[in-house]
Amino acid sequence: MKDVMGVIYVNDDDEALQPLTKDRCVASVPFGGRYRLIDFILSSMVNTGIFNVSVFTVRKYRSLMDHLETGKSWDLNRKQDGLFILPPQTHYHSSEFQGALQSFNQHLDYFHRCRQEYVVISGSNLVCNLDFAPAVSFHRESDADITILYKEVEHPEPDFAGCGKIITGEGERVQEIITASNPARGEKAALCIYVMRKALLLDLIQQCTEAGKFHLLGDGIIGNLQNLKVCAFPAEGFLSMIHSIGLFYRRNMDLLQPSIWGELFFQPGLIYTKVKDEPPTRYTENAVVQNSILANGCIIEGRVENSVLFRGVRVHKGAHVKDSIVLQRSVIGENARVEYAILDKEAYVSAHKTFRGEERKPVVLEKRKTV
Amino acid sequence: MKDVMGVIYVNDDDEALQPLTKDRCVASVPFGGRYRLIDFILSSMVNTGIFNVSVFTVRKYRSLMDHLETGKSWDLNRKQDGLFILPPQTHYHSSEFQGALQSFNQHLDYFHRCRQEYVVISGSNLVCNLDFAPAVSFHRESDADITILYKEVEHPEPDFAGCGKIITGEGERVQEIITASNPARGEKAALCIYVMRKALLLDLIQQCTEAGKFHLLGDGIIGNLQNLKVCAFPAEGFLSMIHSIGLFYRRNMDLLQPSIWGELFFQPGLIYTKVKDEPPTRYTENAVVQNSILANGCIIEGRVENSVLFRGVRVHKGAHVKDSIVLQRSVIGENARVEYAILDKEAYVSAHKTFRGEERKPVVLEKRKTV
Amino acid sequence: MIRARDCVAMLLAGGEGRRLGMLTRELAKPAVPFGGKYRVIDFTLSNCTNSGILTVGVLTQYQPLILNSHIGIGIPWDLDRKDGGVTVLSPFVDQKGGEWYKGTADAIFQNLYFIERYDPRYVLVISGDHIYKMDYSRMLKYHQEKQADVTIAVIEVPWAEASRFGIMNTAQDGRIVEFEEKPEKPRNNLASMGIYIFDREILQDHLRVDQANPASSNDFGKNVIPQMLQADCRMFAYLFRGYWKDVGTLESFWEANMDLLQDQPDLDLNDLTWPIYTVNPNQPPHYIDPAARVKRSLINEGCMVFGQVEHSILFPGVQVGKGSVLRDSIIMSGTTIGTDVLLERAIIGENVIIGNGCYTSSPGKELIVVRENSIFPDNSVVESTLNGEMMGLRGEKK
Amino acid sequence: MIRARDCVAMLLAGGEGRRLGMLTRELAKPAVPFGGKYRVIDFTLSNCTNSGILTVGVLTQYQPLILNSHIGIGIPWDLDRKDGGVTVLSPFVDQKGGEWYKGTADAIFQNLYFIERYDPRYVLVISGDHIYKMDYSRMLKYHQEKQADVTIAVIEVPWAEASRFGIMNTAQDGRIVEFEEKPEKPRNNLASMGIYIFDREILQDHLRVDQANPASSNDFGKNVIPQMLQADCRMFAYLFRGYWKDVGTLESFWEANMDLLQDQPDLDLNDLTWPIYTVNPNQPPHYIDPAARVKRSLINEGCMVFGQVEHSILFPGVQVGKGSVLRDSIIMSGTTIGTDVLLERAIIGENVIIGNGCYTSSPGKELIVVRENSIFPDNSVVESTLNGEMMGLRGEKK
Repeated sequence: MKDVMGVIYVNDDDEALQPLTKDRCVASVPFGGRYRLIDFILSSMVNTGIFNVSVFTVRKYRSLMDHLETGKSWDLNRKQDGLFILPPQTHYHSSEFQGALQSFNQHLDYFHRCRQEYVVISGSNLVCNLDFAPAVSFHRESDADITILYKEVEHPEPDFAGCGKIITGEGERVQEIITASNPARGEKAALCIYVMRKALLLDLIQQCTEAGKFHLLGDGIIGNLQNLKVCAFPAEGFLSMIHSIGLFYRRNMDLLQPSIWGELFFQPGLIYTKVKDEPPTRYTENAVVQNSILANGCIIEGRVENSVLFRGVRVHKGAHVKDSIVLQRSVIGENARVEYAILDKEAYVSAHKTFRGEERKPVVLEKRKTV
Repeated sequence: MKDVMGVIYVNDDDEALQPLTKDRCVASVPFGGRYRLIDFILSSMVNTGIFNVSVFTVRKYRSLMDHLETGKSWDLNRKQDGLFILPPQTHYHSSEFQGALQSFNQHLDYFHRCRQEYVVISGSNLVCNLDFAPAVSFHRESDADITILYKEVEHPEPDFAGCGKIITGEGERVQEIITASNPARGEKAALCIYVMRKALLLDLIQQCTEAGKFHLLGDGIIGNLQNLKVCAFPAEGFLSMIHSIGLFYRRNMDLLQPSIWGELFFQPGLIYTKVKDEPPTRYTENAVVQNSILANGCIIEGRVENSVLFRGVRVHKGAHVKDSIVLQRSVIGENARVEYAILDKEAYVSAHKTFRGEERKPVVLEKRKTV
Repeated sequence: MIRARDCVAMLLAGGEGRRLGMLTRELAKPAVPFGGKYRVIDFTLSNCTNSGILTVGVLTQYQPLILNSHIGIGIPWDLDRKDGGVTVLSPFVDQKGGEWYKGTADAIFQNLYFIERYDPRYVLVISGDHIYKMDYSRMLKYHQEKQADVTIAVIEVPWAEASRFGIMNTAQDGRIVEFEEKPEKPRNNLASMGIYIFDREILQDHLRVDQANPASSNDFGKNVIPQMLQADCRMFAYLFRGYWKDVGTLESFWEANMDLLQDQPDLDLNDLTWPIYTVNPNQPPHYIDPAARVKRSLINEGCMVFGQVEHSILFPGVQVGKGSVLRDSIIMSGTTIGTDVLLERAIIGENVIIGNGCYTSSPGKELIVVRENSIFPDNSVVESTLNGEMMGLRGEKK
Repeated sequence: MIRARDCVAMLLAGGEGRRLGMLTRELAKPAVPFGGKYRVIDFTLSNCTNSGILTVGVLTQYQPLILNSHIGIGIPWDLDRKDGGVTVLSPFVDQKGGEWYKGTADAIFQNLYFIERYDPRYVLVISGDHIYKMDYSRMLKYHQEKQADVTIAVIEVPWAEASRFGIMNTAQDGRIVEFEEKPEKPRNNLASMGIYIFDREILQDHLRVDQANPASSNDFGKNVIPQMLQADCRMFAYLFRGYWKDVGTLESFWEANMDLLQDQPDLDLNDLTWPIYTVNPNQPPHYIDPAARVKRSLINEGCMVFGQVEHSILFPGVQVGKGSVLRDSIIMSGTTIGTDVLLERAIIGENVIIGNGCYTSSPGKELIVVRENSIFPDNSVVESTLNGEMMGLRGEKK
């Protein structure tokens, strides 16, 4: 994998995950008790042996930079190669940003400096644990210009709505990509993950930006389906693209199934994240916890059911947290009740208060807000 | 110094140092063969024992972030306290940024979180090597609300033009600060360095921003000269504020005096910067070097006189560099001639070419440009 | 903040800790895992950082590999410093040949060159096998105020236990007038915690005198402190109030772990003003099954609990099968416990596999201690994998 | 890129290096300063990084303190890795007592547990006292292509010198048929560079056989390699072309330094594709006075040169006074040379003070070697501070 570099770009709009994206970009949204969304794709790249990874940012990327630091947590604090965070050179106002190719075009220097021949390009809102080696091997052997990773859809949930449905012909050659569709069960959903030569990427950047087009999939790939050999390759395992609060909620809840917990976090490699100095979670005499996952640093004096607790959450006596996702350092006061809810970081549910949503419509308590 | 924190802010406009500030802020302008301007004030703070330092940025701060990284080079990569780079929360268009208090006001959280009682605030364009301990002691003992550091002007150069001239009364109490003046020899030039309690700074931020005023010196301090006890304290040693290409050139040239070299880089403490893996500078058979300072990684085959060479500069056979400042990895081709010039990073003077300015008007070759 | 060169800490981490039995078979005692996440030495190292003592020499010679790789250059404790920081000091061969450390005082003597490099005014000597939180900067302030030559931290122990400790008899002003090692009839209940602050020059002088004495066993408690008392040094006792535990025996090691499980523990690991640092593992949040029941316990990340865990501590990556019951036990990293297992008062080492239906059977209340990588087939009795004497269950104290 | 577990490097850095005289009085040989900035071991460590061999055990026992603090957790060489990275392996005490390494093979044998931890297919054995740049991944590829059990790197030496080396006699295909240690009449000029790649299992087996042999001195060159040849292992010679120098003697140490001063040096330190990493000092750019004259020299940061420096190497922070002349000399960090000093063929240790008007006077061409912290009063003769035998000026080779 010495000759493969990784590129992570912004493939989704912040708006879909409001209010979780009020102060952070999608890549930086917390997930799974102690991770951020970007951890999954970044760890997948590192576990595959890709040690040159760039993260192209657009807006609200400060928390992402705080999270990634020098890449140490992913072993990417390297003298040669390593992690590169590439912010926009100008600040984009709402309508100015039109696609990943615009970001790439601002950092051509970076691409020229890299010694790798191939590039794996991925969006930043994927929850996955992938080994890219088979896709890269397939790409080389099939003599494809571009390889698109796809997921054969297993359930009717809208994880891949709007990603594009791939129609393939012989030898997995892509014949058509239909973007305005929600791929149905058994169909192939495009994953915003592409393998190509760096040289081709540079060509696409030049060709598209000169024409004032900036969308990687729409302009760069679909626009060249006739000229280039584009192939498809299947990705395996638990996989989602988080583009709504509903999906955010349900994919977190999926982690309460031990088989998914074991698959997502351990297979094929570990998911890395920035570590924190938290003691193990402490259960007191009156704690009752069932069907939940809990990160370190929590103190549980009350009842927790079917929930995901991030680091340092405090559940006081008599409190009851049910079917909820509680982010870092939030506090649930004595005898308070939280149900079908997402509490953002350092939220506070006062004693005896109730904060409740509905199963299909979980309610969100914003960062540092109190009820 | 456990109870003192450091705050570095943008006290000068990028425009004055064009074209060196085309892609970087003033704090990030290279100086003295291997440093950036910010290294001087940052090292001064660390050597004084201040281990919580924040750097407020406004524009073009990417190269500054690359330089500072996690603060490791200054021993500020700490779990508690350490280095904080605080970029603006919104992007400023040219006229929107009106002063440091605007920056501070966007990061009140940071100030509240810090446990330190006192704050040393400084601009970011100073070339100096200061121990702040005497000023802090003076501040505590004199019971001042604010202590301003000043330099007694020694020469008629405009290092402190526009900084403000301080008129003091009894006990170094400041009576007046005249901003629209170039302090003359023997007068007291204000240095953009202030000592005060954090609580008072927070008061000033609130008071001024509520009134729509954002200038730290003009609004925060001069505006309160009557209500507060503002005192002045002298700074010692080689000291300049780099706010023009002319000053940039002449203060670099000053380093060719061994006494200034020894004072600025070693007394009272070492100036730290990001280290690089460069071998020692190699002089070949035909090298002739006189009255110059050279960083590591250079290969000298030609002639260098009265010049400052940054890391990795290459002077080819027959080339002659005279009265010039050559930044990182620039190349002077065979038999080329460079005189009264500033070559920005990776500039290239082709073989047999001449690039020449005048003593009072050095010419600048921009980053990566070729003549 | 104390400047690096005011005070240098010398942390004695050489203890072989035979009394901790197989826990220390491959580890130096200070490297023994503790509290679901830490190693014993993390407490003293974190105390140094939190006290602003940023130059620490760690003296070690017994099985130092885990300790060396645990400490590294000190990053977890914020002790990776340009000036000072943490340095592991092992014995080495020089042109005169190699010499191992003979006693605690000899270990410091052999590393005087390290202390001298920083030219400190004071030397803090601490030991890596105690669990407590202490602000050494306050003790140093006391040392300065008393203009002491030596200050020894003491703690009030129950009178009934005083005869097991080194007891300091003090005058009104705190000056130590007498030191009694395990007195039969203690006249005082102020026990030495093995924490010393010395004026550097006095320490140097007395270490040299001690070295010159061939009869000396070169130990601080046995030799150097009595010698200093005899020489009429100004020695003061600094009274520490708070949680403190020597984890030198299996029983006390177990107790110190269990002390963390109180509803309001005396030693609060969640206190953000005095964090205990260690190397952080990377594991997902732990999972608690619908049928599981956990109370009065510490559970680290990466665990999967399908059974019942009561008054126990699980290190990262432990699996507890359905129908299993754990009580009063400590389970170290990576251990897998099958279904319908019963464990009581057990300390299980790393990466142990305990088959379905296994159980402990301790008629007395002896602790069961199982060494790392052990395997118990289904339905077997979980027994200690080393004999009683090696585990040192006697109440013996240093 | 080779994955961490494919190949583990074991770097032998235990050499006492008596032949380097006082340079190694306080340092292990691989820790000796070199080339104006580096330590000798930096070259092999950088070779590992640049070759993608990211798991390195450094075996050391002689005066390891400087080496330990130099290496730390490997940050300068990018060898601070989650998986693998660099680990310093010193001898230690375990429950059977402590044992020092007896020979090179014994050092590896005692650390087999370290190799096993990574379960590599190959083990690269290198030594920390050679100056060269070599891509070990190419040698590994050769080893794989030849399906060799053992591959030994060899270099062509001048025929006249061949009898000073261990010479490999090979068949057409590179297979080693015979190994002759310092043959009187060499039949070949392919000398062993002391760089070995072993299939791990074959290495383990042969180390165990070697340990069982009480007559063995547990050395690779003397015992293990001949034993493997005898056992008919598939052993191949890998021909290295490029600069390579054993700096085991003072003369060769000096020569290797001087080799860096050619206009087109054989070993290019400025080559960005194969950087040599080391701990970077923090010093300002060096200053060259109007009256100074510098040629064919390497000057590091922090130096101040007022005199004449010719064909010499200055480490950081060296001062050369007005009117002084340095020729063919190596001056280590922090040394101050007064005015009107004449130094020729001198190796001056760290922090030496040479007064005004001092001079070397070497009627023969003997190198002058001055140990660190020496002081020469004005107008004195600068002489070696240790005698000839300690410096080992004989041409002896390992």
